[in-house]
Amino acid sequence: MEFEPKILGIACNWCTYTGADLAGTTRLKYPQNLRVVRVMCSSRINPSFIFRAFQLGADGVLVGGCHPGDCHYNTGNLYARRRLAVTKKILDFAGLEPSRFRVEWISASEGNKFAEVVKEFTEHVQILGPQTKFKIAGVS
Amino acid sequence: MTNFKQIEENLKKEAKKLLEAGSVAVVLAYTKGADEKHPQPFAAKKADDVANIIFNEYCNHNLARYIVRYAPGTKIAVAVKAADSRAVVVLIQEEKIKRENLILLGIPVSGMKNQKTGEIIDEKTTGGLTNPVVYDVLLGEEIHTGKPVSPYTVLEQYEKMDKDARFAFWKAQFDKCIRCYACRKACPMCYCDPCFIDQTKPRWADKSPQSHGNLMYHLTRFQHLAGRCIDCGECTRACPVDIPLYLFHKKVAKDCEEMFKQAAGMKIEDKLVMVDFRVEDSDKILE
Amino acid sequence: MMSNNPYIPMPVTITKIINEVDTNDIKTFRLTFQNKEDEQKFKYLPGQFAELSIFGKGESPIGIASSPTEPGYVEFTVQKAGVIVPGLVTAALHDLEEGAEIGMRGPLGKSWPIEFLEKKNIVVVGGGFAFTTLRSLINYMLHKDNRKRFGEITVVYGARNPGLLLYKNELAAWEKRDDIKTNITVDKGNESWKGREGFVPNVCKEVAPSPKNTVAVICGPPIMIKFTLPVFYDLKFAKENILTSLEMRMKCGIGKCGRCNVGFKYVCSDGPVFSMAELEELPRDF
Amino acid sequence: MAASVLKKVVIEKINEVAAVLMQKGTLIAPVKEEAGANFREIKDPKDIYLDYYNSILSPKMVFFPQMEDFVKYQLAKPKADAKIVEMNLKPAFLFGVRPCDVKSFEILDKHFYASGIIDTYWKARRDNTTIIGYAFDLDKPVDSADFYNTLGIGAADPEGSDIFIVKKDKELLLKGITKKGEALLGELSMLEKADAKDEKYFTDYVKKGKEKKTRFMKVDDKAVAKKYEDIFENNEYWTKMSDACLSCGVCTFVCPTCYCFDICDETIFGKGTRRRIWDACMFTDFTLETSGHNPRTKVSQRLRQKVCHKYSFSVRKYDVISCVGCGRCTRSCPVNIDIYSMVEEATKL
Repeated sequence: MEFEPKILGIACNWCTYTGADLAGTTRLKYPQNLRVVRVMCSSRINPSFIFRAFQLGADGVLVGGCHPGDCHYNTGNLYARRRLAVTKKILDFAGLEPSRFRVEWISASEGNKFAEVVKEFTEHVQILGPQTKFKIAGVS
Repeated sequence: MTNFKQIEENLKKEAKKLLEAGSVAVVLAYTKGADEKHPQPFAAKKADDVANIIFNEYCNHNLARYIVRYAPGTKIAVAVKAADSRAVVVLIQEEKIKRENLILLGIPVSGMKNQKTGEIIDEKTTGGLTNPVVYDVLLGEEIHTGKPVSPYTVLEQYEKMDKDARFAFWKAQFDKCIRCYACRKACPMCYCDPCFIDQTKPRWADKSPQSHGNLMYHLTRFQHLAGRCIDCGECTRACPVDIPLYLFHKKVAKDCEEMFKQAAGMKIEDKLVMVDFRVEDSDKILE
Repeated sequence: MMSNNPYIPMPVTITKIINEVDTNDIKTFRLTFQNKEDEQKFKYLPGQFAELSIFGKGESPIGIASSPTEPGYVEFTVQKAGVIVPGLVTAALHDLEEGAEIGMRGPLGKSWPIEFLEKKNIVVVGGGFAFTTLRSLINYMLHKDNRKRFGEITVVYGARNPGLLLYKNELAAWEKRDDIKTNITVDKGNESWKGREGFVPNVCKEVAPSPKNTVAVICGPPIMIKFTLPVFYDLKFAKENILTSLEMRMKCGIGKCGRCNVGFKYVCSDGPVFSMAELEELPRDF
Repeated sequence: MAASVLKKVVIEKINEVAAVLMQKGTLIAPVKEEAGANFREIKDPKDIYLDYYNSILSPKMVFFPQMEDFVKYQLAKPKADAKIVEMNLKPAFLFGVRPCDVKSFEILDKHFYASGIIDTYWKARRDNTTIIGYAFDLDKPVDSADFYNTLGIGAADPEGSDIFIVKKDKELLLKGITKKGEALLGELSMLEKADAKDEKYFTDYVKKGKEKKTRFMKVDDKAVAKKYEDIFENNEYWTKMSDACLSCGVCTFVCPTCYCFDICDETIFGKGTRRRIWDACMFTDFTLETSGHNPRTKVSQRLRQKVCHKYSFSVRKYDVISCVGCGRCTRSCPVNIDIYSMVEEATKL
């Protein structure tokens, strides 16, 4: 059986989540491996969410936020950019493939981009294979 | 090499002056523990206490750790080595303490030794610096060894490792952890109450010392210290099971320096990189 | 060997839940045993406590509110805790419905010293939510088999407002009896409140029980204790004759885990009931 | 003692002894690790590291592991499915324990075993374990942190062990101290019979062990307990002692007589374990009540609890100072706080 990765999406309410909605209403096809959690802003994402997601069995984590400059709260995603960049470096130095974690800026009108990104990321994680390093033993 | 006797003399003299004049409530320095080779951080509160102050090559403890223990507004004099002074700078930036309430007694050091092994550990504990970055009084001559050492050269061998090997290395290291939390308690930057790991709602990680809880604890701590760690190496020195935490902290510090063009705790006017942003930050940092 | 394991809870079922107060954050849970032998082993006296256990959340030490004279079940009155520190177990308990199964370990700790109280007059002073083990004591003493073993019983019980009084039906029943003097007070009444208004210490002063052959049993929030104790000292109560129940963070409940250690005592196994004389011997570290 | 069994074996052959013990049950012995020696279950006899001074973590972890599972459960409605975790009760052999640590087991016995409710886990492990003590090497200097003499313990005291070992050049002399130990010695066929010279060597060694000097002060249990009761509210002393203390848990985790624990439920996706884990009175939230009240918010109060518990409360409750002078807390303390100096200073007050 082909490996079906589990991917956690954390999407900002104002852009990426709406973009995902748009992708849905315009009937764009994208892999069903993504499970989305909505947050009010990408800067609400505690980096521990990402560590925890990998521990609880995520094979990839995709964070979506507004394009820099377009944040609903003006500067939230600019803080998030720095913060999540560090998270990525930490994952890398800890020995996890950093490409399992991706941050993308997707606006409310970019339903296409959303579908594209999810498709491409899912394929990428599929190639990487199951994530076992952080996963807690016994978690299915 | 630092003239330790000279510094001890000067430290005593300054501490005495400050305490007698009543310009500070406490002088944070060192005293002897079980013996001279095992010094202990010391809070001198009376002029009489000054006689107990010592300074030698084993006085590695970061005294900035103790500043947050005193009520806001307390006038404190602190003996600061390079790393301690950087920690003080971060504490000032984070508004845990006001510059005007501090008198910094700077100590230029080189030739500090590990108490257990006797090995010289300058590069591990001072981030490549010999002189404090900020001080009111300097208790010796500034030391200029010529070529500045990069604090990050030790990282090379770990950066070269392939990912699986690196993961195996860290897993083995974190598995040793007994969760005594000496690392966070020794860290001058770890002052949260409660610490995220002690929270029950949400519970970020298990309290029991197992692989996954340990990994979560340490990785989150690395993230929380990003752009704040001043590379004093106290976490590693405090660790009873010798986990080389300083390597990871150094790596994060190095990445922060590369990405945001600023090292932690160098200038009081700087803003901490994690509570700051530039519109022109590149998305490349996320790749 | 494992059957004697003191750390394993016995299964019990919640058969009744009573919402005690207007604010909905204090409920009484009636627990019945699932195993007959557990019920036979569970011999308790007023003042003891048990660890209520919910898997996934943890355990919480709660004073037993029912009296051993009510067979077949055990009752606990539990406040949903956690304004400052999240109280996982009490919150989970409050979310449960009748019929749910939880665990219980106990009975634990020392009870109110029944033998010491016999043939004496008893003054029971309670404040707010801390009335639970006192209710157990009162119901125990009022039981027809026991009543003649004790002298006069006087109760002073106060809450911040009428809505926060626990066990309202029982309080009303006690007021009707002539073998117990009940003084219910609230800090501040409302339109429908016909009873007394005033703080517990002041009411104690008014009631002014005689210290002769009398024991005071006091339980309440620290602030109430602080002002009530001087009243009893002024009335010339001896320290041995003032009893209270101490609170301390607990885990194991059997004097092993070291958490509730105060001086050479463990609050869980040497207490929680102490006389003021005993407390004075302990270091001020609780 | 003269009539008891004495056997000997050359050090190289300790592997064979180990192999037999591993067949009989679980063998726990010091193993060399990065930071120093520690007691671990032996999988390969070659791992046994007898050239150690003392372990970093105390051998109490054999009877009182840092993590002990009580119940495994699967959350479900209306009731959780729970199973008691049965202990693995193979006979165990604890090999190479220093005399001061052997003494710590007796102290913890008083707490877990001989008073109040019996801790089934401690008891079961204690009953199943044969303790093979090992004298300190008298030719090597004592560590400057040690002070077991102060607590009346010698460097080669065989009391408390089932079998006691002393080193004689390239040989180990093994003496059966209890019936259990003697029986075990009888079962180990590779051991050679010791001669009268060896007997004398053993007896002399034990005697010489008494003379091996660690730091020493005269401590009277009752007097020091009373002293600490008297100075309990001496804030000047406690503040001075705790000025450097970081309030981490190292000293309590490495201590052979610290027994505080926490019981916690750890659940992932509805599957979890109720277990006890070590806890430390030095942690801020140790006494934090749900009401928000915390009787020990200051470092000085927490350090006071630790020291008084060992040197005062324990004397009053169990009639013994619960400290064996192994020096672990002093060696591991990140800021070199020394409990010996603290007690010394207190007695001067």
